[in-house]
Amino acid sequence: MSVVDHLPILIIIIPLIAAPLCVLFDSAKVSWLLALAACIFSFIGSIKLLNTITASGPISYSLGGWQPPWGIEYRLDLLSIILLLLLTSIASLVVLFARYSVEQEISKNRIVPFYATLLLAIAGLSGICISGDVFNLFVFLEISSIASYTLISLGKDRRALNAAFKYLVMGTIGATFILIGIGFLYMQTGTLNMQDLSERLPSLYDNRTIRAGFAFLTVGICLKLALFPLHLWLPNAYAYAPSVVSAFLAATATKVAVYMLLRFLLTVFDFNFSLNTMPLDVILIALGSVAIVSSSLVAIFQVNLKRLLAYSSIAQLGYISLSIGLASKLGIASAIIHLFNHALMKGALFLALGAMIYKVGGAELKHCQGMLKRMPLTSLAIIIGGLSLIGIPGTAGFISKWYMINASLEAGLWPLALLILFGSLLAIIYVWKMVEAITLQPSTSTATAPLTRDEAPLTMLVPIWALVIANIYYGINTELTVSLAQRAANILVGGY
Amino acid sequence: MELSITLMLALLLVPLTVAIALPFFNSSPNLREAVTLFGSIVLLICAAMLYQTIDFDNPPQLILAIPLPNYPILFSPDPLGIMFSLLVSTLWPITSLYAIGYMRQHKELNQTRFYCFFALSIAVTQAIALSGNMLTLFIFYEMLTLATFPLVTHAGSKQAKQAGRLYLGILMGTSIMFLLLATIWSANIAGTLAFQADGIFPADTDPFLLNILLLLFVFGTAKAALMPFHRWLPAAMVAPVPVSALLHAVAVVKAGVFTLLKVVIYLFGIDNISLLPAADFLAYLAGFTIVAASLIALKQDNIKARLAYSTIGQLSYIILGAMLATSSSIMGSSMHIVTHAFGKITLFFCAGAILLATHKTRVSELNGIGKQIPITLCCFTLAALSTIGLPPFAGMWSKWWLVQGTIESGQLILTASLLISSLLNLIYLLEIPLRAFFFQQSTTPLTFKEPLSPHLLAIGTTTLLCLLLFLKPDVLYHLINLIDKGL
Amino acid sequence: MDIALLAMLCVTAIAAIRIRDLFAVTMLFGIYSFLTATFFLSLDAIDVAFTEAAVGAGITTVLMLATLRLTGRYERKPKHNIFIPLIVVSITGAALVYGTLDAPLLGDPNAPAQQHVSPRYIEESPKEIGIPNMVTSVLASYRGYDTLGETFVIFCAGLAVIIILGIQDSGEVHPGRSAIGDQLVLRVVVKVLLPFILLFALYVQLHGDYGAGGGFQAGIIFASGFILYDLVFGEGDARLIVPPNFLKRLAALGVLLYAGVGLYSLFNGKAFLDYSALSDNPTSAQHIGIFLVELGVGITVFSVALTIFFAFSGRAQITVKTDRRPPL
Amino acid sequence: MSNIAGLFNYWVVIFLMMAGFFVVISQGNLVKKIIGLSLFQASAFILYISIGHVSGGEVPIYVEGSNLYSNPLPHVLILTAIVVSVSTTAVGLAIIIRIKETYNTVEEDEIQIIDNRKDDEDEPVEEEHPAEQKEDQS
Repeated sequence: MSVVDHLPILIIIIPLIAAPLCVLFDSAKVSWLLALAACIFSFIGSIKLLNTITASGPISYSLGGWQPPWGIEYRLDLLSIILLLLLTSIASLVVLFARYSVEQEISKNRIVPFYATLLLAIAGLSGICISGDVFNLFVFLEISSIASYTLISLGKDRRALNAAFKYLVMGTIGATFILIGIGFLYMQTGTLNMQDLSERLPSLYDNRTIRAGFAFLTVGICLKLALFPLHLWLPNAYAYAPSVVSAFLAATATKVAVYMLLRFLLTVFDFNFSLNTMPLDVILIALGSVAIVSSSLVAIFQVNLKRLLAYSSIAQLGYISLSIGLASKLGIASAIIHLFNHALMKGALFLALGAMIYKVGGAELKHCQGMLKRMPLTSLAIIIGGLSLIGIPGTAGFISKWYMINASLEAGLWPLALLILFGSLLAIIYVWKMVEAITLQPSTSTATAPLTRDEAPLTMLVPIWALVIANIYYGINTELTVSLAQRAANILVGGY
Repeated sequence: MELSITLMLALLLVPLTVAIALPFFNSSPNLREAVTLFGSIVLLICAAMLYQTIDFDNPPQLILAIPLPNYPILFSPDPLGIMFSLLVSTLWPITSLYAIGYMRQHKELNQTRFYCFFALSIAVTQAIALSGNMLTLFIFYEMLTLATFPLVTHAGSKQAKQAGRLYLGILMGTSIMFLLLATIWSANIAGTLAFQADGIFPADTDPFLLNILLLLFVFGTAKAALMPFHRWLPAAMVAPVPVSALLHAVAVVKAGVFTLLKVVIYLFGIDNISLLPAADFLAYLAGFTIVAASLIALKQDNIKARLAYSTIGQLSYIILGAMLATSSSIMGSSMHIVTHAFGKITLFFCAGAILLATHKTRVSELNGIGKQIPITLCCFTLAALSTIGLPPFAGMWSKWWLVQGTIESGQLILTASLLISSLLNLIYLLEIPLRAFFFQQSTTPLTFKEPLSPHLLAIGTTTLLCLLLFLKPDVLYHLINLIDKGL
Repeated sequence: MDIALLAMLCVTAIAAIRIRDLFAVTMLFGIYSFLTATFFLSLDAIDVAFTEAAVGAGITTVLMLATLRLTGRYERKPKHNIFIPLIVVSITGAALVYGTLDAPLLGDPNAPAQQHVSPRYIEESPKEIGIPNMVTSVLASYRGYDTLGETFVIFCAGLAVIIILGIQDSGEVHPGRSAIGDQLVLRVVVKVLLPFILLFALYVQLHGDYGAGGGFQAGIIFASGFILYDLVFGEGDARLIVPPNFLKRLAALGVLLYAGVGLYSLFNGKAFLDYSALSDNPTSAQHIGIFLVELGVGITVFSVALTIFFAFSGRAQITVKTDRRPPL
Repeated sequence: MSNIAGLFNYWVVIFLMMAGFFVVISQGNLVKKIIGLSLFQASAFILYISIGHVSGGEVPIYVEGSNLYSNPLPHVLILTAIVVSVSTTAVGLAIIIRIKETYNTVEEDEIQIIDNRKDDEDEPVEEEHPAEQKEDQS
């Protein structure tokens, strides 16, 4: 076997191993380089894997050389690789960005463990996306969760601690629910391997244990996914965590939760059972709709921009779950598309805010005074990201909106189409609140910042603009996103 | 590459390049404005050449990108589009000329930003004019809103900010809420968005749905300022005069009605439209808007506000024509896009000139200023006549066809509304020169203060064009007939 | 027997809900863990019982007590009403009961879980792996990758505590001043006990293949030995023996050892963590592999457990300040 | 009847789980929340082990001659799960300690009140580390 055959495990294990190495070397600079190298390696690895998968179908890698279902299997299909690409690319950019931001926001003797923990979070999330074994998935879920709690608690504002604790309690409840769900499945099938499960479950769909297991898995995952009304942990967690952490988690963590949902609903169980036999589709649509409207409304009244974006994230997750609830190929596809695009937008926006915090010292409306003159590039990034969030044509957001509306029309549910558009209207309001604050000339009375041009360092601008450009690129050329998403959806709905 | 395609590309790129180039000339205003002028003239030449070279039987197709499978960003002009593009390209150099004079005398701030976004707006308008399918049209429709936003809020004052909110709120709100929905829905039904002479919807489409779609399209196109979505236009008048003149009398609003015409002719097909009750409803709504707007205009004391409401009325002429969807009414509408443009831009130029010379913005203050700025006011009078639709001015042709259209379709009430509004136009427009020339003014001494300046030149040109289009409307008719042939 | 145990469990749980004295509640939790462990024993889950006892009754309780020292012993009477929680809980409970309605009866040898995957472990592992303790085989070989993940969880917890609490370095310690006062008897007892504890730990570490035990349990016991020493012979003495910074690196080394085994087999052309790369004889290869990974687990668990203890106890001396440091 | 006997065990376990769950979501004191969480998880473990139990089966350690063992797999899973839960608990408790230091309370509602106070806007967490100063100096 050549190294290439081992890529599935390598892209997980390299970041994982990099973490203890950071601790061994115990130097901030080295840790940063290690983290960066590991993430970039995984990114390149996932690109290679993407090519293999698109060429020759799903990849299976049995760990320890034990054949599944006795051993643990790693299994990559299109959905996994989409997520992995997203994760690794964003991780690389975020780590690149982290250098100065971390030096400023995190006390000196914590930087090394910080990078180690960040690496563990990245590896954990990637591990979830690649694992073909439900219990292994649980283990990696816990790695990423514990890492995330820690990273969030590092925020300067003391509310970060409370937020982290809330998240810890909610997250652990969710994890335990998932554990119970897995237990029920195991009870009736005796296996933990996803494929094996998907073969054995259909004969058991009337079994009450299986149905209960299904319920617990769904609820548990929805807790992690921050689906309304289980979202209460999210806003403060994203608002008060260190900039880097907010950017990374906002762009990836909830997306991975969505991945888990799709994986369990459509692979472990199957499309008909999850979204037709079970009433889940209705529930998802209902909760999604509420999430869209309520969270967008709340977002409008935020003064802390990170909090504003956090609420908008909940709304976006509403869009995603709504599209899944449409229970159609197109719906699933649009969910995946939006999952991808939303990660790009939120990544760009949170990183831009991070740069703003680095220079101006805060991300509240009052800090925006004269941003445009002070940090033109960052401001422009925020504006474009915002437009993408609204769904202005020419940005990635527009593509998501197009497909979601198409899906709801195709399902004959035009009120949902209206609702989605109404959501965008609310988005206009809260995005424009940001944009106005940034572009507004500082009135002499409240001019806090000197209007000398004072742009963020290059290691910050590069990741920000990489994501901004991605936003525009995927708004114009959707070869990758749309076609991949549609193929992935076909596979999922068709079965593994 | 085929010449006409190259020219299309040029139409898009020339203003874009100007927009990108301008910031580098921030330091030297003269150079900056030279660039603008040069660019605008190049654009005019390209537009003219395109008109000369284009072959409408198989129009050139330029695909920029394919964001959505089988919905490309496609440019492929039709006679209507060429007409619109020509119109804008003709007026840009003139407006630039005017702007140079105006902005300098008025000592506006951030002039580079102003010219930059101005050029950008022109580029986007060109894109709208040349767009070959509804998706492209929608994309650039939105872009136009964004590109003009900084111009509306140019002053940066509190009032400007609120105007900006209204502007963005109504235009973007309606377009996302209705226009986008309508677009996606049509795509969903028809499977295509490409403009076709006989419409895209399959014959078996549920007529009820078509009615809904038509309503969505029309209300989604708030740029056409059909009531009740007209409030943004008067609000946008806080912008500097050149903006109000070219953008809010021509580019933006005409982009709105242009979109509607495109939708009516090439998405629905006029035969289908005439069957839809929604169309009649909208026609009457337009008729109502025409009269209502004229009445409101009558009560406006601020010159620009009065002109704005007059614009709202005039736009509804075009909507009316489109909704009646008879061949002559369509001809009238298409023509009115051009004729009204020349009239209205002149009027705005004059309003600006009055402001510059006398620092007066209210009609009631104008008593007796005729002796101070006679040339401006003469031009104003002529342009007003054209707008009202009297010979010997271009405005007459379009109104003629429109009235004929209403009569053909037997909607005499609408005919009446047209005539009434013309009467009202007469009153509220001519009040201004009347006051200026014949009312006596008490206080300040009456000195002639009208030195020859670029903006005066611009005013003269547009006024002449009004006259010219009456005497030699060949180009216009050529294109109009082509459209008519397409129906 | 079972019934009695279950009854006691229920009583403890209810008591834990009602009592407001957190110290008592913690103790109850310890008892609860012990009972659970006993129950596990009665269900033939000897390794789990061992671990639950060591962790639940041991580490967790100690940590909770250390926390209570800082946060205060009594809980305020909660104001907010308990109806919504009650509803949520009853719904969840109902769902669970519903789930069990079709469940195979307890101990049914024909239950699906007993039929599908596990038979392979039971029948083959003694031959394939060559060690009698099937739990160890599955833990360290068949599902060795899960255990690697588990080790990283521990490592992550260590990092987390270092990040959140920071950790007192060996410099600032108070030899002789003990947490529970100077008590000769205790000192003597501990002095005598300590070597045995550590020996027992080693035994558990190595004996994992044959009986209950393994790296995890061993690590905990080893650590608890030090903890005991630290408690009795005064805060910081243990820190002098194993300085925290060294512990940090030790933990890292433990994880690396485990992952290293995986990489070794990977670079020898086998799948990740495929022990057959370690030796030509398959069973001895498994032996080596399991020994190494268990060692890795042991080291990590030991050092992390100790780190956490140090961090908590180190924190214990810090009086709560109210003034705040200016923003960095 | 045998049915009830066979399932009774599960139901007790469920009761225990819910007891823990109830503590988590009903109690205001953070420490107690964590205790509840541990209870909840510990009870969930019993469920798993019950799944693996085989009546008359041996402890899953191979001895000559016997061929009926309890299922080792759930044991392995729970070993992992226990470790995960203790790690979570440790992190939770650590955070509680910091909360106590910065808010000077561990009662949820009091913390909420402090959080909502406007004047506390972006106030840094008090960073209290003997170790820190040492390392900063060296």
